[in-house]
Amino acid sequence: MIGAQGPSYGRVAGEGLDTTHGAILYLEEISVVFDGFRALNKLSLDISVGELRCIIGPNGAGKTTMMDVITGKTRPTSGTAFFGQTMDLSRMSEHEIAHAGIGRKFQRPTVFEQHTVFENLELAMKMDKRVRPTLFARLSSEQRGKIDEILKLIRLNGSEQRLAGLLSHGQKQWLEIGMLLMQEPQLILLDEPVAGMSDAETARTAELLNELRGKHSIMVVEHDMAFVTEIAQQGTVTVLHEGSVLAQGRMAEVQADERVIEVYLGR
Amino acid sequence: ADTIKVGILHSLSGTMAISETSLKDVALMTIDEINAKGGVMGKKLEAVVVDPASNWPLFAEKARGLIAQDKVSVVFGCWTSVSRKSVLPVFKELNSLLFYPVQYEGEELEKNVFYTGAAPNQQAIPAVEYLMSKEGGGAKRFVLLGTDYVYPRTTNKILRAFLKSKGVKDADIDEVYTPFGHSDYQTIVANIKKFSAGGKTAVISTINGDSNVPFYKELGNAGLKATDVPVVAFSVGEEELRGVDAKPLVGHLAAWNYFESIKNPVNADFIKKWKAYAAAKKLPNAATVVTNDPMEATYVGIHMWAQAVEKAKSTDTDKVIAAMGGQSFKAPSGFTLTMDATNHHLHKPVFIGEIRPDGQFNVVWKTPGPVRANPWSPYIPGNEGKQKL
Amino acid sequence: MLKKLLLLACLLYAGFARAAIDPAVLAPLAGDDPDARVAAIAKIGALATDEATHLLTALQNGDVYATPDGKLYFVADDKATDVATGATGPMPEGLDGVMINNRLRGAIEEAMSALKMFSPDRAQRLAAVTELQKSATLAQAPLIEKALAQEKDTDIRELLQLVAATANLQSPDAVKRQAAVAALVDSSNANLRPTLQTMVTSDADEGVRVAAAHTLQALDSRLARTEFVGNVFYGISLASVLLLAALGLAITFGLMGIINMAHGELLMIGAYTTYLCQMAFRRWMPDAIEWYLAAALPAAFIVTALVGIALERTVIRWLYGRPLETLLATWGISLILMQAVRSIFGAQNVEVSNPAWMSGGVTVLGSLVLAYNRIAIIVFALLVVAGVWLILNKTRLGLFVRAVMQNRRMAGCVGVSSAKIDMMTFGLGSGIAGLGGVALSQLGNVGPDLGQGYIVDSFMVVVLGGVGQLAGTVIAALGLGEANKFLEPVAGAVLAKIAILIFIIIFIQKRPQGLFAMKGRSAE
Amino acid sequence: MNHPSLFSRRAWSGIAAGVVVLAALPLLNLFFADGHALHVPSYMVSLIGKFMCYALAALALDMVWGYAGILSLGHGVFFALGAYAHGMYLMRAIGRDGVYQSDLPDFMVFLDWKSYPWYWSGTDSFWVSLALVVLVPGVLAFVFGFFAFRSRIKGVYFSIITQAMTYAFMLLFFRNNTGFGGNNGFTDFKRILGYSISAPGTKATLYLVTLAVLVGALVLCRWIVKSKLGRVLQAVRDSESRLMFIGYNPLWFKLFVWTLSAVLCGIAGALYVPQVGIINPSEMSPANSIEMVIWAAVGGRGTLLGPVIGAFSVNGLKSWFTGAFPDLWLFALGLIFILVTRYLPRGLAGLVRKEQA
Amino acid sequence: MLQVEKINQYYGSSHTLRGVSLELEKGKCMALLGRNGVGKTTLLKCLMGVLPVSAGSVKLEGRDITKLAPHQRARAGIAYVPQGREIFARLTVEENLLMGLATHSGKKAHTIKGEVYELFPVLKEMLHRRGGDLSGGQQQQLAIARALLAEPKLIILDEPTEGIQPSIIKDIGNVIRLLRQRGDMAILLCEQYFDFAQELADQFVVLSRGEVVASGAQAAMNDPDVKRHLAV
Ligand SMILES: Nc1ncnc2c1ncn2[C@@H]1O[C@H](COP(=O)(O)OP(=O)(O)OP(=O)(O)O)[C@@H](O)[C@H]1O
Ligand SMILES: Nc1ncnc2c1ncn2[C@@H]1O[C@H](COP(=O)(O)OP(=O)(O)OP(=O)(O)O)[C@@H](O)[C@H]1O
Ligand SMILES: NC(N)=O
Ligand SMILES: [Mg+2]
Ligand SMILES: [Mg+2]
Repeated sequence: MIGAQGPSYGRVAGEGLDTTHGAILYLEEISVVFDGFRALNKLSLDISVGELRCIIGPNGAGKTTMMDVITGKTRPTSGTAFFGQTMDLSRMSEHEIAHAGIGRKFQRPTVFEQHTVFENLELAMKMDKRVRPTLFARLSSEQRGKIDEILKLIRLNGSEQRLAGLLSHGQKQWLEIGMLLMQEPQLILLDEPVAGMSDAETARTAELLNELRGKHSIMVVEHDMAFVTEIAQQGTVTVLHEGSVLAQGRMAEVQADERVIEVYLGR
Repeated sequence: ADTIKVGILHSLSGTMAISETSLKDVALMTIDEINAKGGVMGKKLEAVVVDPASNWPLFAEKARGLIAQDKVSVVFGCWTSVSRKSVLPVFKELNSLLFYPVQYEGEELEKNVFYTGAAPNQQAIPAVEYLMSKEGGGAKRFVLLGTDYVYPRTTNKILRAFLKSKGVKDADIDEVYTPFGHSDYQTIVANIKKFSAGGKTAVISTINGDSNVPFYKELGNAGLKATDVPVVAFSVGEEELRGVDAKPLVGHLAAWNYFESIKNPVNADFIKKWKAYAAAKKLPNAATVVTNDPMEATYVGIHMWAQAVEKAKSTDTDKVIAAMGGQSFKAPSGFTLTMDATNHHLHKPVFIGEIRPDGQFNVVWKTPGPVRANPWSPYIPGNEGKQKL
Repeated sequence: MLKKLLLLACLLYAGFARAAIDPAVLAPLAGDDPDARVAAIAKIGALATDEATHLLTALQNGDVYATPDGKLYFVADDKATDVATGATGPMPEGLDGVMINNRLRGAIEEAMSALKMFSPDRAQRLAAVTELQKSATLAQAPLIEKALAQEKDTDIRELLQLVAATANLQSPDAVKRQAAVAALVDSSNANLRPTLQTMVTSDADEGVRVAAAHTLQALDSRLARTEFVGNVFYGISLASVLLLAALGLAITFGLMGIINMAHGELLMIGAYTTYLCQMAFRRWMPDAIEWYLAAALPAAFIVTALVGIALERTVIRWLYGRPLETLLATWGISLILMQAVRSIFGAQNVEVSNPAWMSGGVTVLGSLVLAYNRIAIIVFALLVVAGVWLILNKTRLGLFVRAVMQNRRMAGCVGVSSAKIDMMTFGLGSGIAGLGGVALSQLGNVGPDLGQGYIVDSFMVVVLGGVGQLAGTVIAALGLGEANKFLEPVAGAVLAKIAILIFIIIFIQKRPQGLFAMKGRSAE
Repeated sequence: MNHPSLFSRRAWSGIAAGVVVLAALPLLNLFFADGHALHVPSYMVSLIGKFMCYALAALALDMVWGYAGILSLGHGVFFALGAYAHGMYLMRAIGRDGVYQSDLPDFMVFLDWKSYPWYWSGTDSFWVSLALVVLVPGVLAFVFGFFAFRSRIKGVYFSIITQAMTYAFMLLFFRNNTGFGGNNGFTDFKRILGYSISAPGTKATLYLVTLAVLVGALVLCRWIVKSKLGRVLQAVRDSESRLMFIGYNPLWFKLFVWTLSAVLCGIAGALYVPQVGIINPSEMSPANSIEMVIWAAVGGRGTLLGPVIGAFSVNGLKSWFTGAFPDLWLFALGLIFILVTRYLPRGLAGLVRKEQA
Repeated sequence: MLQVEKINQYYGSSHTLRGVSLELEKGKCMALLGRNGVGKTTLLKCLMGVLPVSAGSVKLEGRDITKLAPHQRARAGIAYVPQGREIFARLTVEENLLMGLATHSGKKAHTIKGEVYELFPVLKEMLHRRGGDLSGGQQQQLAIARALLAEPKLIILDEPTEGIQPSIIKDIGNVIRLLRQRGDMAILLCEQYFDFAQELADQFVVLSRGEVVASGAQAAMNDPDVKRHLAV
């Protein structure tokens, strides 16, 4: 699996990332405390290279907070977070983390509202993102082709000159997924990707994820059980509760777990 | 043309409007007065008023506009030294005339400028001499308190040299500056109080107009009376006191070349005209208008210029300059003032007044006659022999 | 009618009864010789009669006039009373005020305080003794002893003893000097320092030198403490001014997000309203002039609130959601308001005087004067802060205000009329600025530029505290006030100001969201 | 892609027309005598020369404010520092023609200084002073910006510290002892590179240089905002944190435009001094910096040409009003500001751009 | 209760709603369905008055409210749960709930009914936390609770289940059912979660490109014709 090249986008583990032990992300004993409230409580978790991991759990379990820790938005109160064997996420800034290969879709769609759909994708595109290269950047035809490809995938072709701020909620969700793909990250974090999508759209998203499976490492947070079942397949599903792992296992096992039913699924 | 244009370059807005607005009005009044008597060389004067808005580069622009566009023969204007410095190159380049009516720090002499305000030796030095005299309280220690800009800094430099020449030691001089618009004088007044414990102390204030009210209010708060620590100010006159409850200030001093309270027929006439003018033009607060030193200097300046033009029979700059030398005018101060041909400054009498509860001044000391200006202060090294143009 | 005549007769008689000062003593007063005039004052003071007191008071108040031939008259209500004879008649020709200057005024004060030491009125005696403390000389020692012998009041006695000791510092008798120095060990009169210092170094007597050194040390440490307390007080007082200037802005800018460049002009309007109230009182209720501020406060609040509401309705309401544009529009408003005031009231400052109860101060720790107007403003600032806090946090209006400012559209969807709330909030902020203006009018200039002097400081206070954080605004004002007042004695006002600005820049580096930064997700 | 050219054809023709007209003014002034129908008064030429400097400053400000969303309330300090840097040369070029006939400037003689302080060294060279014009504002901006942006100071917090900075500099320069002429600043210049500063030819040259710099700056800025970097800057303005999550470090992007803007502003100041004839600390007063913001806002922020138009119109109106209605002009100007915000939310430039929306 | 007649809406020049009409009775629940970007949210905003309509009318209990501002509509009895939650981020949870009572007065305006805590126990735990600090799902719960507190005649829900955990979705379903049964409220439910909508609705409307393309009673929701409009 390591080093496998996808046909169009994607790379599993790129340059500079040491994944010799098979895992791409390690969280160890992470705690996050807000004014005395423990949003994460000694959370330990790791994601293998190429894995698609589903995370579920009640509202307020700490799923988004966990993603905040991984992407550098929130500093853990204690514990360690490593990307590969060597990159200590708690010492890196947001853009360094992003540059190292972690991409994220936020729970609430966040796009550059004053930029067109095209520009949003262009900004996200993988390239040297320092000042000078940006100043002299010119789109190659290959890159342009890439953007067109993604535009089709997220079904916003035809809308590429619209301002992103004018898109509907669901369209923004898609645009954000498109931006994520443009970044070609090694690890993709998706926070409720199908919230606000119709059932048909949800199905398409599931399809897309299944296609990406194995080309990237992916972590998905969702409350839509049908969707989770669809993409989890035989993989691991982790249930968070009150800031730590409550249960972990195949989807069917987890769904049958009494505690999970109690706190999350309901009867 | 059948009129002679004169420019009036005083800030009507911005921070300096507080002081300069009334100079514009006095200038207009004086021009009306001259016109009523038939004008100059049979022509009426036409005032061109512009507002440089307390903005120094705008002063230069407006000066250029007045001279080059409006073709005025002379400009009456400026208050702060920096505004004067800003317009100087313009007057030199276009060879035109400026009459500057405000007391200033000296260290300047320009062919194109006539200075109708006081040089340091016509205001600051006599005031300090008075404070040191027995009658003035026999001050031994001095607080030189000013706003942080060139006029106070320069004046204080001259005063320090002067005090030293009189045997006052550095330890007995405290020099303190505040930023423009400073409004909290608690610490400074406390320090003055502390300093004054060391012997008879006087404060020499070159505080810029706006900060004076908070300063005097704080003095009153701290219970420092004029009999304890007299303050002599060079920028506080009748116009400034109009905005203050003067009762707590009674006995503090100011040195000028003119006070409204001076009693003589010329002054009575001047005051009467001004009050009438204010009422006729419905100036704001017309009922309480007062006259002050720079207003008198403006009045004198315009009249002298008119006389000089009559004498030169021309408004040509060089001819008027030549005619200005030795011009004299019976001024509201009660003296006949003469324009010095060699240094373009007026010979002026010096008065020291104590503040009265009604905001006017009691003259407590005056020079026997007009004093010649020393724009190049002898207390500044290197100025020897620089008294002429 | 008859009654009136009788009264007049009595008054006349009283006038006659006063006629007891030798014209020869009086004569120099009308003359030109300063030394002779000072001597005359001393002589009159030495008479120690009611007539002498009356004359000295009248001199001090400028009520004494002289004719060219050297006769003195009291003048009141177009009647002149001859000082020497007490005869009252019409005003003689050529009457002119007897000129007094500081030197003469000083002499009069000295003479009066000696007289007042024996006054039956405790307050007068206290004032006289306090005055004497500044400069008691050996010559006055007998007088002081006499007063001490008569004095019953313990407070005044204590003071008198200090005064006596001060006078005795100059005594030729070393024992007396040493006793005096020792007695002064509890004094906090800074004026003693030079004398003590000379004594420490050059007194002939060893014992006096030692005692003087001891007293000087005690005095210095007391003065240092006083200075410290003074700085703290000055800092609080400056803080209260900054706070009053900034509070309105904390609402219009902090809460509503309007970069209100016209805030300073609202302060100014508040101050001008105060001025108008004062004028109205002078004109129609001169007896109640002391209390004009009581009317000025509500009036200023209402006037500025109405101005604010008018601005909100006509200009600002079009700019919600475009905060940066508010800068441009309010700048325009500020130009217009300033010029309007200039056109109506003139470019010059107008006079606003402190009511008598706000002038002067209370002396603590011996020499520190806490001015009444400063104290009043500190208390007032506290009251205004408390009021604003209550409105914003404890009322439904406050809740709606905060809700509208955070999410105008959603507030509408739950049934709050944001237009109304916007109007009221801006009105409230403006009204508070008006109250600030009332306070500022008591400390400094009231002129068209008043606001310009405070606008920069106000923004600094609000931003430093953290936009939208009332508590932050208060702490920031306090911090800036104290920092300023502790730096100023060391660095001078100019460098202190520069240092404060640099401090602000550095502080914001540490706390990029101000003192009371919003934490957590809601901050984004 | 969709930005084929720097300016639209219409904009290009507008700019070209503007440049031709502006360039013609000093020539008409020089070649037609006073009284001739085509004569342009020198008053007008010097006025426009001054406005062009203001326009350059407004353009610089718009780069940071309009594009990167960084509102500076302290750009006056860069303008003034550029002006002072150039002014030092002009002061030294006075030589012994000052009132004290010393090699030192008058204010130094007056303060009893015997030689130039170290920070004046090299300023007798025109080229050193040019370097300083770029370096002094540039380095100050770089250092200030580096710390501020690294601490992630944004929005009004940033605006306020820029205001504090310019205010502090103003107070510092007011002091005589700082060595820059105190409140009076530098004035009464005599010559530049040996040419008399009041000679018509020198004035025309300065004017044309200013015009060239302004046009050059306009093209440079346009090129920058049209590049991908320009789009990153706008993303900084709209959602800085989002930008970090796709791998850009906003610090360097902000620092780049911030420093560039300061340098442009400094150059504007340097061109301003010899034309206006005075530089003093009041240029650093907070109100002056706010006025620059006003120019940009009136013209239309985020449009490049807008600030240029804004600087010309606001200052033009001010010049006209202060002469024509000295008592009432503030009402008129204030009203214009209000009306522009109310009815032209995108400034004067919005008038032109309306149909594009 | 609610009558919408031929409303049209434009964003600039793009015609987003084209003659949409619908009618909803008291005590009934209507599901509003449609793909992403067809104009559902736009329609709901028009009903709430957040967006103006260019033509057509909206009536509530026979009263024409087309020209009313949102706050007036709220006072007329409409409550709204917007897409994207729109919590007052810097108000506490409690204050957010009090905002739901903004249309009430007197004592009623200060009492938060205990029922909402039963439905959303987490809100009670977090009463003093700032709204903006809550997790996404918690905020959604808060938004629903806020609308319920207003005791409206018509409640408009824009994707209320978005981001909420399954067990609570069930609870929300129960509440809607309860409200429907009580019969004094009309419910307009825009929902992507088809099964959920189907379970609760009495009738439905499907939008496509701003037009009503299908509508009917609940039973008809499974028609392939309807499903076709929802498929990609
Ligand atoms: N800044 C903060 N201050 C206080 N509490 C916070 C803060 N940020 C998050 N929390 C709390 O931390 C907990 C975890 O929040 P988080 O957003 O990670 O939950 P989540 O698992 O993503 O939930 P959801 O499924 O609803 O999105 C929540 O209870 C939330 O209220
Ligand atoms: N402010 C706006 N300006 C212009 N067009 C807009 C604006 N808001 C939304 N649109 C467009 O209007 C259409 C309808 O948007 P709307 O938000 O109503 O869709 P929706 O049906 O609610 O979609 P979703 O299920 O994704 O929430 C979309 O194509 C959207 O891009
Ligand atoms: N010349 C003055 N007072 O600045
Ligand atoms: Mg979440
Ligand atoms: Mg929607």
